[in-house]
Amino acid sequence: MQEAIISKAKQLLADGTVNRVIGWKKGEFAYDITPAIFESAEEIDADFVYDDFTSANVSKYLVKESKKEGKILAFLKPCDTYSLNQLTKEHRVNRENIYVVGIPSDGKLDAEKIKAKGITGITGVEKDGDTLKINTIYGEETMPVAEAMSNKCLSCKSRKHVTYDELIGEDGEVITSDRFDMVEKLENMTSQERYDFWRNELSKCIRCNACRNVCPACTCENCVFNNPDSGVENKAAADSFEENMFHIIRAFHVAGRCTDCGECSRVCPQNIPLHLLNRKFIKDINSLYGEYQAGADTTSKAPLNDYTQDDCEASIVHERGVE
Amino acid sequence: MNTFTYYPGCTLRTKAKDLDAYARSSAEALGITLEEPKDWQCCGGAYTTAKDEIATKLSAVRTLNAAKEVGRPLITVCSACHNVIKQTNYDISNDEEMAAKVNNYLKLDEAYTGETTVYHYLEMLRDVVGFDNLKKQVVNPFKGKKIAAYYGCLLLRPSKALAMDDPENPSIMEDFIKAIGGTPVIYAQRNECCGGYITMEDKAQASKRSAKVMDSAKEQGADMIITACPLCLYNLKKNSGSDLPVYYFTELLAEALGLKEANNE
Amino acid sequence: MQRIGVFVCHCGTNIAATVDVKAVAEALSHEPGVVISQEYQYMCSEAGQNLVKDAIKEYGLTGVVVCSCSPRMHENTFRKAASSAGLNPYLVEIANIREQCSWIHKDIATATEKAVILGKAAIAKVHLNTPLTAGESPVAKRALVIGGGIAGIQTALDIAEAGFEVDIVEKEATIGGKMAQIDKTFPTLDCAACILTPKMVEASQNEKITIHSYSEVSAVKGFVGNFTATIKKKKRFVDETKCTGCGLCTEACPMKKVPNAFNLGLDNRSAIYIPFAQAVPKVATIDPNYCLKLRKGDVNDKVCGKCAEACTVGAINYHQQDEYIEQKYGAIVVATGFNPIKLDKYDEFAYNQCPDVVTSLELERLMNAAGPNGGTLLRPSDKTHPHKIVFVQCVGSRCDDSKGKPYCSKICCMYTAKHAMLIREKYPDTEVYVFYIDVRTPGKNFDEFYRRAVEQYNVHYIKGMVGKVTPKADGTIDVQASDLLSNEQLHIDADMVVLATAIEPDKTARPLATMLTTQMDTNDFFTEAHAKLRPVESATAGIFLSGACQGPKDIPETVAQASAAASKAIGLLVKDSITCNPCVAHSNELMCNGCSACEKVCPYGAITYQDKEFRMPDRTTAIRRVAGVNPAVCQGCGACTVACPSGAMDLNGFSNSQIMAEVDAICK
Amino acid sequence: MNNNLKEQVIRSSGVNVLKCMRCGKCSGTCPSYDEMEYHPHQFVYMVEKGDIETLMKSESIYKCLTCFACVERCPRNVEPAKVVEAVRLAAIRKQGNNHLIADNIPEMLDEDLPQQAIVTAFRKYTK
Amino acid sequence: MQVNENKEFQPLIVAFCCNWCSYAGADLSGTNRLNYPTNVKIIRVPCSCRVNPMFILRAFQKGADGVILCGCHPGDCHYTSGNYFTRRRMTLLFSMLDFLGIERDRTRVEWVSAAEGAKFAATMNEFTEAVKKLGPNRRLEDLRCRKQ
Repeated sequence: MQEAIISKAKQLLADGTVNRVIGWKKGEFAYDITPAIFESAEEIDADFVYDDFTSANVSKYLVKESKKEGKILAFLKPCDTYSLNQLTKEHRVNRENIYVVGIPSDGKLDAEKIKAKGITGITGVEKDGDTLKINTIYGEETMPVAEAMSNKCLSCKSRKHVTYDELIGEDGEVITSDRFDMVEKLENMTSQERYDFWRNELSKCIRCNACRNVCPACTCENCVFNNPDSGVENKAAADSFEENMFHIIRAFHVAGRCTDCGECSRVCPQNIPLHLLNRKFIKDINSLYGEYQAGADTTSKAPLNDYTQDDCEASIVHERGVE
Repeated sequence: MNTFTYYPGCTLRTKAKDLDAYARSSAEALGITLEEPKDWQCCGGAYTTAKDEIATKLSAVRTLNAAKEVGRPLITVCSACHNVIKQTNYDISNDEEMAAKVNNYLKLDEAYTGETTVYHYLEMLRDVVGFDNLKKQVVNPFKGKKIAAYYGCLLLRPSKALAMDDPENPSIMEDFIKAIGGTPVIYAQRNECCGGYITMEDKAQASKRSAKVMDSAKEQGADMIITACPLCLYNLKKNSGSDLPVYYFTELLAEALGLKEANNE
Repeated sequence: MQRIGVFVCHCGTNIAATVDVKAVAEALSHEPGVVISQEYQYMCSEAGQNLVKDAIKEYGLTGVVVCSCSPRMHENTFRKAASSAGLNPYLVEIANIREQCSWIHKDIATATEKAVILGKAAIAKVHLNTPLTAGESPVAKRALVIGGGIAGIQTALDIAEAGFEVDIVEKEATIGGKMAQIDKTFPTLDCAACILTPKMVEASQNEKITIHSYSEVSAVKGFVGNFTATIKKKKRFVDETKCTGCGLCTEACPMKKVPNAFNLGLDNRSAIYIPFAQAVPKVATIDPNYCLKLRKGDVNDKVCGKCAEACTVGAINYHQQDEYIEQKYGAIVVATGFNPIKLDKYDEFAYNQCPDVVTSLELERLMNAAGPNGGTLLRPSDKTHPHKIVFVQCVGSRCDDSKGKPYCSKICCMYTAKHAMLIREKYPDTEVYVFYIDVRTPGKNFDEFYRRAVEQYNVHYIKGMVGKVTPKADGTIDVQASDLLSNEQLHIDADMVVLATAIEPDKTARPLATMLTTQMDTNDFFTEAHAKLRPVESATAGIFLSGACQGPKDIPETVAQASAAASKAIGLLVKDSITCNPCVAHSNELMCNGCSACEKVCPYGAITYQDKEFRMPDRTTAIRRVAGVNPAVCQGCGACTVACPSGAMDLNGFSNSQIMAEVDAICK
Repeated sequence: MNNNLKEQVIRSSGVNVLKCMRCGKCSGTCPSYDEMEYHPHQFVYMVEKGDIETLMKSESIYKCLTCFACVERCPRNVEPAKVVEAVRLAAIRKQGNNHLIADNIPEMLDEDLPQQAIVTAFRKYTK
Repeated sequence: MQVNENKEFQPLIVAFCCNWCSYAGADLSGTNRLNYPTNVKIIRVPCSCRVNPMFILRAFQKGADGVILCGCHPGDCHYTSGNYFTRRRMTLLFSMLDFLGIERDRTRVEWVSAAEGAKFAATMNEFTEAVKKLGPNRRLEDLRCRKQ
C-alpha cells in the first residue's frame, strides 16, 4: 500500500494537481507515526510512511492547510473522510483546495497493546492472515492481529469513503458495528456504579488537552476554554469548575458533530475512554431524533440545530427504568 | 384475574341473606370469584366523621388491610358497609394525622395507608363485567317492567369519598336495570335519604321519609323499587305504608341470569 | 472601578413585612463596588426615583441595583430615572424581592436571607453590564380585535374612528356575541337588539374595519408594534362575497332538525343557516355535522344539494376549504367574552332532568320576540304559560373551588330583577319568587331598579337558597328551599325554575393566552397589567383587554372597558416607531469559526455571514468567514449563543459572563 | 359562648365554619328540617358564635339522618353534617348522657329489623 | 448548600426562567401569594434557549443541589422555536449527566406559561422536595477527584 500511495503522491505533485502533500512520517519509534507535509518527491522518498501504525487522522490539519495557496493532497482512510465532510459542512476547510485520495484501511494497530504483551523494542510489523509478526530488536514475536488492533478500529463503523476525488483500491461499505455495546453496558449499571466508573476514569485526567487538540471537531479559532468571556476560561488561578466539567462540556460541544473517529481515546495518555461520552450522545441522538451520522454528508442539519414539534420531553431521562 | 376480596357484612349473614346469596351466585355465573377474608368484623354500620373518633374506624381498617394483604380489591354489596369502608379508606388516604392514629392503635406489620381499592358490587358489574356483557348473559329479561332504582344517601355521598357516580344525577343502577331488560324510572327522591338510620330513634320520621321516597317512585309509574341496602329495604317496606314492592338489586340480577330458582332450592 | 448604588424598596409593607429591608441594605452595602446602599418606602415614587437620580450624580454611579418588585413591573421606571440622571439605562438591574420573595415566603429570617442573595446576584450582574443603546422598530398601523361581541365591536369602532385599520376575528358565523341573545337590558329596559344591531351594521360598513366571521386566530408571532397573526377562516361552504343573505337556501334545506345554537337549542333550524335576522355578515353557513351532503363524506355524491339549487347567485360551495390569512398588526385587543357554565355539577336543581328548569340566558331567548316562542313566555316542556316561576341566584358562583367558581358573577342580581320585573309586567297573574343570598346592586340606578322589582312589581324576594328541585309527574316542579328569615323550609309548586348560572371566560381564552404569552388567573380571566392603574392592558406589551374576558362585567362596564382598550391601542398605533430592545446578540468576529450553527437556529434570519479580512497575530492577513447580527431583526432570544461552539456569539444584557456571575453569586 | 366547647367541636368535626356564606342551602336541602329545632345552617352559625350548649341540649342533634345531602350540596364545602355529629358527640360523651339505653331496645325490635339498625343506633347515640 | 446538623437539609435550587412565560408565571404565583420554598432562586433569561449547559454545570459545581429550567410550552415560545432547541439540548445534557451517574432528579425542565402561577409554585414545591430527598449534591461537584 505504501508504494501505491507514494507513487500517487509523486504523480500528483508532478502533474501540478497539488503543490503539497499531507502524509505521515516516522517519529522516534517505529510505531510513532505523525502527520507531516511534503512538498517534493525527494521529501516523500525520504520520510513518507504508511503502515499498520499509521492511524493519525490528517483532516484537522486541513483547516489551516486548505487556506493556503495551492491545492494540497490528503490521503484519507474511510473514517477520516467523515471528519473532512463535517469540516466542509461547517465551513472550516476549503474543500476546493484539497485533493482527496481515499485509501482503504483494514484496521490499525495499537503499539500499547503489543507492548502490554511484554513485547518491546519494536522495529516493524507484518500481518500474516490473523497473525501479527512483530520484528523487535530482540527477534521476531507473534500475536493475533485482533489483540493488537486499536480499539477504535475494533468497533469500526464504516469502510466507505464519504468524500474523495480519487480512490486507491475498492471502496467499502458502511458496516454494522458493536460500538454502542460499552455504552449500553454502562447504561445498564446502577447510577452509583456509573458514577464510580466515571469518577475513577475522569480522576486520571491530567488536563494535557491532547483529546481536544487531536479532535477533528475541535477546530475553533479560539476554544471556549481560552475565551475570557465564556466564564470557563482555563486560567492558572481558575477554580475547579472548568477542571471538573471539562470533559462534559467538551463532549456537549461536539455532540451532533462528532463523527466517532475515536481519536480522543487513542491519544489519551491516561487511557480514559473519552469516546464513550461522545458515543453516548450519538446513541441518544440516534434513538431520540432518528439515525444521524455526522460527516456522512455536507448538507443535513445537525441534530442540535434542529427540532420537531413532537420531540420527546427532557423528562424521558427521568422516566427511563428505575434502578 | 377476576378474583376479589368480598366483604358481606353482618346484616347479610342474618336478615339480608338473600342480598348475599344472590350476589354470590350471580358473581359466579359471571365468572367472578369472591373470596371472603377469614375473620372480618362488623364495619360499625355508620361512619363517624369525627376526627377524634379512632376506635370506631378500626374494624373497617382491619377489613381493608385484610384485602391489602391478599393484594386484591375489596368488593362490598351492602350500601352501609360500602359507605363506611369507602369513607374510612378515603380519610385514611387523605388525612395523615388520622392514618397515624389508626396505625398506632392497630400495630400492623406494615402501616395501612389506603392501599386497597374498594368497589361496590354495582361498580364491579359496570367496570369489571361490563353492562354490555351482563346484558348478553341475561336469560330472563325484565321486559316491560318499570323499575325504580333507589340509591338513597349511602351509595353516593359524600361523593368525593364514594366517587361511584354523579351524586345528583346517577346512572349506574339505571344502566343496570337496562342491562337486565327493565325500563328504569327516574324520580326525584332516588338519591334522598329514606330515614333508615333513624328508625330506632324516631319511627315517625322514618315513615315520613320512606313514604316520600315510595310516593315519588310510584308517581313516576314504577312497578317496583330496587335497593342495595338492607336498612333501606326494611324501612321502605315496613315503614312507608306503600304497597310498591321493594327488592334487592341482586335478587333481580339472579333472576335475570336464571339463577333464582336454583338459589331457592 | 465600579461604583454601584443599591436601593431596597419597602413597597409599603408588601416587601417590608416579610423582608427586613434594613438588613438587606446593610448586607448589600458590603458587596464589592457598592458605594451606597439605601432603603426607602416606595422606590417607584417620585421621591424614590429621585433618590436614585441624586445618588447617580452625587456618587458618580456606574451601576444601579434596585431590590423591589418584578422587573416586569418597574424595570422601565428605573431605567428612565437612571437615564434622566445621565446613566445608561441598561446599567440598571432589578432584584425581584417582592413577587419572588416577600409575597411567597412567610419566615422573615429566610426571606431576608433570600432577598440578600437575590441582591448579590443583581450586583454581580451589574458589575458586568455594559451601556447599550436602543434602536427603533416600526409600528404596523393595524389592530387585531379577537372576539366580535359588544366589547370587540366597540373597540374596533373606536380604533377605526381614530383612522386605523382594524380586523375583527369572530369564531361564530356572526358578530354580536352574547348581547345579541339578550332580550332587554337593565336598568333602562331598552331592547338589546335595538342598541346593538346598529353598532353591528356600523362595524360592517366602516371602511377601516374588516370582519372575519367564522374565523379563529391560529397563530400569533412577533412583539409589540410588529405582531404577525394567522387567521383561520373556517370553511362555511358559502362564498361570502356572493351570498346576499336572502335565506332561500335555508328554506330549501330539508334538514330542519338542527338544534338552534342561537336560541340555545330551545328550537330547531336548518343545516344551512343564518344565525338570526340581523346577523352581520348576513351570510349563510352550512353546519357540516348536519348537512345531508357533507355528512356523506363525499361531496361529489349526488345527495341533496337543495341549497345549491335554491341559491340564485351560486354562492354555495361544497368544496370550500379552510383559508389562512397572515396579517401584520401593531396592537392586539382580546375580547373573547364569557359563557354560562355547564350545569352538570348542580343537578340537585334538576337542570338535566326537567326542560322547565332553564338558565337565565335561555330565559332571555324564551322571552325574546325573535326567540322560539315569538316572545310569548311558554314552558319548553308543554308550551303552556307558567304561573309560578322561581329564580335561583348564585348557581355555581361564590363557591368553594371544589364546587364551582369562587367569584361573584356580578351580573345575575341585576338581570334577575329585570326578568322578574318583565314577567310581572307582561303576565301579572304570574307569581315570581327570587331566592337570594345577597342582592348586590352597586351601580348607577341599580338598587333603585331592584327596589322597583320588589315594591312596584311585588316580586317575592326570599333570603335563602334552594336545596332541591324535584320535577313531579303532574308537570309541576317542587322547589324545596330554606327561608332564612322566617326560619322555615319552603316547598313551592313552581311551573318554571330559572337558574342564575355563573359565567366563565370562553374556552378559547386559555389557548389564546398561551399564544399571546399573556397572563391569566386560575379562573381563566385575563390578568391586567395592574389591577388599578393599568386595567385594560395585559402585562405583555401591545396586548389589550376588552370586556368580560378580564372579569365579569355588565354591558355599560364592558363598553367602557372596550373604549378604554381602544384608546390604549390607538396610543400605540399613532406612534411611527417604538424603541426596540437593545439586548440583541452580537458576534465576536475574532472568535467566530464561521460554522453557521447560529444561522441555523435563528428564527428571524438575523444572522448573515461574510468573508472578512483579518490581520493575524503573525502579521499576515487571512480571509475568514464570520457571522454578523442585524440588530434590527434580532429579537434577543439567545438560541445562537448556545449553538455557537466557540462562544463567539453572546447576548447583550444577558451575556455568558453576566449569567455565570449570577449563578456564582447565588451558589456562593 | 363557650370557647372550649367551640374549639372541641371545630377540632372534632374538622370543619371551618368561617367558610360559610350563609346561603342556607344546607337547610334548604335537609330532609329532617321539620323535625329539627335548630337547622343545619344554624348549627354552623351557632358553632361560629360558640353557642354550643344550646345545641347540645336540643333534640335536633338526634334528628340528623347523616345523609350528607348538606355536605354534598354546600357551595362552600362547609360540611354541616360533620358539625352536627361533633356536637352530638360532645353531648353523649358526657357521663350518663347516652341517648340510647340498651334495656329499651327489645321493645323496638321486630322480626325484620336488620341488626345494622341497632348497631348504628348504638354508634350514633351512645358512647 | 446549607447543612446544619440539627436542621433538615435545605437544598439550593437554581431556577432559570424565561422572561415571557415562566418568569411571568413565577410573578403570578407571587401575586397570588402561592408559597414555594426560599430554596428556589430564580435567574431571568430572555428565553429558555439562552441557557447554556455550562450555566447548569456551573451551578452544580458551585454548590447548587438542583437546577430547573422553565420555559414557555412547546409551540408557545415567544421567539417561536427557542424552547424546541432547549428541549433537545436539555434532553441530551440530562441524559449525559445520568450516564455519568448524577442523580436524575437533580435536573428538570418544566414548561410554565405566564398564566400558570399555580403550576409554577407546585412545580417548585415538588422539585424542592425531590431534591431534598436526594440530599446534598456531591457527585457532580466531585466527579473528578481533586488532584493530589
